[in-house]
Amino acid sequence: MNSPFQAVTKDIENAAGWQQKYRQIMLLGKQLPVMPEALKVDDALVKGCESKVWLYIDFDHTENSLVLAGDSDTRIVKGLLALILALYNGLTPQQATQINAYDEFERLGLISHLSPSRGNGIKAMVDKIQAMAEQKR
Amino acid sequence: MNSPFQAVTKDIENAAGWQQKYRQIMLLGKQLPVMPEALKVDDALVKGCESKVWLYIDFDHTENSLVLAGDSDTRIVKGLLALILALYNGLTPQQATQINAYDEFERLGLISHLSPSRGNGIKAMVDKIQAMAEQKR
Amino acid sequence: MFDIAKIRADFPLLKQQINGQPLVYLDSAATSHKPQAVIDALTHFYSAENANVHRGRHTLSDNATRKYEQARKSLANYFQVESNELVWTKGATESINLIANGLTSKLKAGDKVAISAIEHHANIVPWQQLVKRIGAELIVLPITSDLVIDAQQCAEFIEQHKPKVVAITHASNTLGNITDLAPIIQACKNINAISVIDGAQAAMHLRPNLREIDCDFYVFSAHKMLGPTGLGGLYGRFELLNSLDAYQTGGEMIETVSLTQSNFREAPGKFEAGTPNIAGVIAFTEAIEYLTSLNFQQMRQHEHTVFSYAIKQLSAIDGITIYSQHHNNIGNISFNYKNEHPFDLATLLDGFGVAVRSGHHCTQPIMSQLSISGTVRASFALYNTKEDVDALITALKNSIELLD
Amino acid sequence: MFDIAKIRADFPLLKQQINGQPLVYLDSAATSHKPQAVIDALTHFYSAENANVHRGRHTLSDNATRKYEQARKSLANYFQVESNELVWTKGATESINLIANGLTSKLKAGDKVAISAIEHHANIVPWQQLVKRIGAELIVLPITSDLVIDAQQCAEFIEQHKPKVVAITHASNTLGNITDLAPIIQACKNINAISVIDGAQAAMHLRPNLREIDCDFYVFSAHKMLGPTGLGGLYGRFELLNSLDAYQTGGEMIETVSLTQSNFREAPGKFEAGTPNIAGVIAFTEAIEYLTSLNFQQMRQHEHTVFSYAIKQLSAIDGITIYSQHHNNIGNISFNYKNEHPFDLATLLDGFGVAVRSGHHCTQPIMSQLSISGTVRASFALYNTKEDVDALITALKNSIELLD
Ligand SMILES: Cc1ncc(COP(=O)(O)O)c(C=O)c1O
Ligand SMILES: Cc1ncc(COP(=O)(O)O)c(C=O)c1O
Repeated sequence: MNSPFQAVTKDIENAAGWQQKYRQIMLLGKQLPVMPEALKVDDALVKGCESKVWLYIDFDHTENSLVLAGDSDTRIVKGLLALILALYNGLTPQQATQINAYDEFERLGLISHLSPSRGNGIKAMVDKIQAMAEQKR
Repeated sequence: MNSPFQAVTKDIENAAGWQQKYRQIMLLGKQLPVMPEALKVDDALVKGCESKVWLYIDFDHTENSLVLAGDSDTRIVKGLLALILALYNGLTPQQATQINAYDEFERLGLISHLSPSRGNGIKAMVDKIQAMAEQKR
Repeated sequence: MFDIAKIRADFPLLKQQINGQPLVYLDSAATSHKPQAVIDALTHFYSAENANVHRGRHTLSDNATRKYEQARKSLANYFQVESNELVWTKGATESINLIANGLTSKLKAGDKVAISAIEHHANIVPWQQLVKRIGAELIVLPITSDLVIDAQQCAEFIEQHKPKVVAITHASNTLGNITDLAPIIQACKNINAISVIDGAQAAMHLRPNLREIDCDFYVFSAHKMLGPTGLGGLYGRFELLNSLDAYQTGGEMIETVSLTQSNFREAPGKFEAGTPNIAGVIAFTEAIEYLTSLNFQQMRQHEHTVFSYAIKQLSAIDGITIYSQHHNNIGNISFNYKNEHPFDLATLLDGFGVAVRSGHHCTQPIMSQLSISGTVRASFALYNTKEDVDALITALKNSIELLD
Repeated sequence: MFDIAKIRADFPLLKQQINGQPLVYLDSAATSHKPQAVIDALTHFYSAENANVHRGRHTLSDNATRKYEQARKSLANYFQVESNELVWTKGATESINLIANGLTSKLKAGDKVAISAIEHHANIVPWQQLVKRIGAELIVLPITSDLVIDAQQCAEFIEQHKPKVVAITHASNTLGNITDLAPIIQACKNINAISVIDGAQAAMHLRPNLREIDCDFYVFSAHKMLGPTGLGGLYGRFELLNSLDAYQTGGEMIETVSLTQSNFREAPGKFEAGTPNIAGVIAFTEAIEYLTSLNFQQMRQHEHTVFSYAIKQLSAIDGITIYSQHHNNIGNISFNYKNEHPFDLATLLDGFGVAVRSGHHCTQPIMSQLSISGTVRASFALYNTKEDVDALITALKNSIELLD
């Protein structure tokens, strides 16, 4: 497992009860680097969500790595988004395809947020990143 | 209770088992006077039935009595029709309105044939006769 | 007396645990729960009575048909109308589509259709489609600044603009406000406009006497009236109803079919093509019987008590904005906390076992009007209690603490 | 092995008594019975899982949505198609209406739509309405003298007349004949015609692989596939499906709504306005799982054995005319006895506990072709047995005796 993700999830894993877990997730969201407004284009908007969620996804050819940025108008989704970014940002496509976000969310007790029903866009984001990684591999 | 009806229903009441009951009903149908083809007009056709059922209904002003004739292409409905005719034919409107066909069919164990669901037109016929009797009273 | 403990015991779902805590269900505007009698009727139907209707020449089919038609009578009784004025559909949405489609040949280019700005999407989009199809115009009835349909103003607006059709809600799903229908329907009558009332939210709470309301059409969903999903219907004044263009076609709704031509039956059969939701209809009778077994005044009094208490308790929390009108409300409260996203609040409330809804509630025009993206909505039904309100308030305070 | 005793035990309705005698249910073409698992799923949903879908921000709603979407996957698996190619409707009739309506803007005056003469009214009247609306023409595919859709002849007819749409049944409800679809669908492809297959009868008996059949649309009813009433659906090749005009409009099917304009979602959402039959969909998954848990070859073999036995026994009775083809049949046998009215026969059979259907079976054109007013139809499903056939034959002989 890559270490930026381990670093950010430590507090979630150690959280006592679901309230603390959500508190940690929202904290993560707060720490997410500001997404440049210029990147918040329609194309980056994840459709069909109750909350607004943007995911910018690019590929750095020199570094052979995924470049991700994102934002959301809700705290919880923004925190989950931060988790996703920590999981994938800066990885090579090869590394990214080896990551199973479902397993990680399962482990953190957050799997329900990845269900198709949530409509919070988290699942759509993971799918989008995985598709990009597959394509660039 | 008027006697033509009692006469025809005696055998039904005494029937041993439902087979005999149906046999009696079909027998009654066979004995029904032939309905003149001229009376089998569209207006006399009872709608929405699986079987074809005609009911001709008129009022004899001199005798102050209901004049009924009918036919059906099925034996069982024709027999039930014969029962209805025996119940109402030749009655004055006053007498007719005092008759409760439902009670009679109930007594004979044939009430299910008078349910709206049957779609055999028996209920529609009773309603039509009662309406005429009400109107002429 | 309105025996709330007994009533709650009739609804098995209220005994659920969510996230290890007792469920506090405040989402009845989305769908209501079902009394045991409704569930039992479904089980009994499929276990002992299952058959298709109107077709069979056998006992099961006869019995199913009789029960199916009996259900129509029960509902006619509930709404105080005639059985043949009630059409079964799959829900309020289909009912409105059926009406809007059925009015096609009664309208012409340039005619106006009026709706209000607080309608559910189901009472907006079908009318948009209708006016687009025939080149008619959609006009919007005035509402007050606190988002209430102003009956007097509406009546004047209607007499002035002379729409051919007026489609408004009896109560708003987002805000709960009850529309004062009388002046509006009178105005419709004055100018011969057809009135269509969206009763999806009101039908359970207000037990509307449709003869008295005297509208032309009234639509409802069974699942919001203690009944099963996949069922709804509409009332239509018989002659008008019968004169609507047919909607769906196929078996059951025809009198004769040849390869070149077909004749349709009279209403309501004309509008019920295909095998209906037989089990749903029969089980829904139990819901109607359940509702009518309750004393209406007592039920409304109970609902009102719980609602008022909720409004009072919510108002006492600093930073809460309530969008719903405080009086004349079926029991739906839309609110926000400061600038927090309703999604976050609802997610945290769920953690505490409190089920509310967040979002635009299929009323995007209201959200635009308020310049917000959504609200948290707590909606109450006859089985809710003051304790539910207390649980909501506690959970809300704890959630706010987590957010602050 | 196909353990018929175990299977029968799964269907509680088969234990009913009719008129004091064990029920012999031979009316599965009208509606099938439901295995206990389907009934239990309904009870469980309403008792422990009830919530609206796609809307909630709470656990119940999330779980209901997940199960609801899972059901689509199960069915996609059954038909070997993609989930987003399946639309839920209230039944096969609505499905055909949705397609016929959705094709409106793809057709123009003078275009031809082809159906066969053995179609159910549900696959006739919506097309009559469509061609009437746009000034197109309805043409009728040739059938053989024994009322079978002749695939080769049909293919030629299609290539010659070049209809834009071909709508035919996969199996006749009245006669049970299975259509040889391959040549017909190939002909449609050759001339770019849209193929619509009415699978209401075939979907349960034939477990159709729609990828292999390669039609454009396929419709079905859940209640004829061991599922609940008030539910059905359609398969549509995604791009074509997505390009259909929207049918019903309202909540759920939109992306954005303003008072002046609305944008619709992609298929299947675009065609699912309003609250769906949530409990129905979730319970239907159990029906699909039940069907797929059975070995298909064994099930068909069993059905074939019972059907062939019934044909043989019926043929042995003097005066019986069988209208159905004896081979390649899903299990529906239409017959008459001499000139006796089917109503009388069916009524007497019911007296003996045997449930059959009499009448025109929503296929009046077939009746005209045969110059009869109706037939008695005994239709079989996987839970029927040779003993059911024996009971039918005994009851039939006794009924004939009563009539003669
Ligand atoms: C061949 C066929 N098509 C269509 C239908 C219509 O199905 P439903 O009544 O479930 O809509 C039926 C049902 O009788 C049928 O047998
Ligand atoms: C006011 C109003 N109208 C119409 C509808 C549509 O009802 P359904 O989704 O049951 O078709 C709803 C349900 O959300 C509603 O609240």
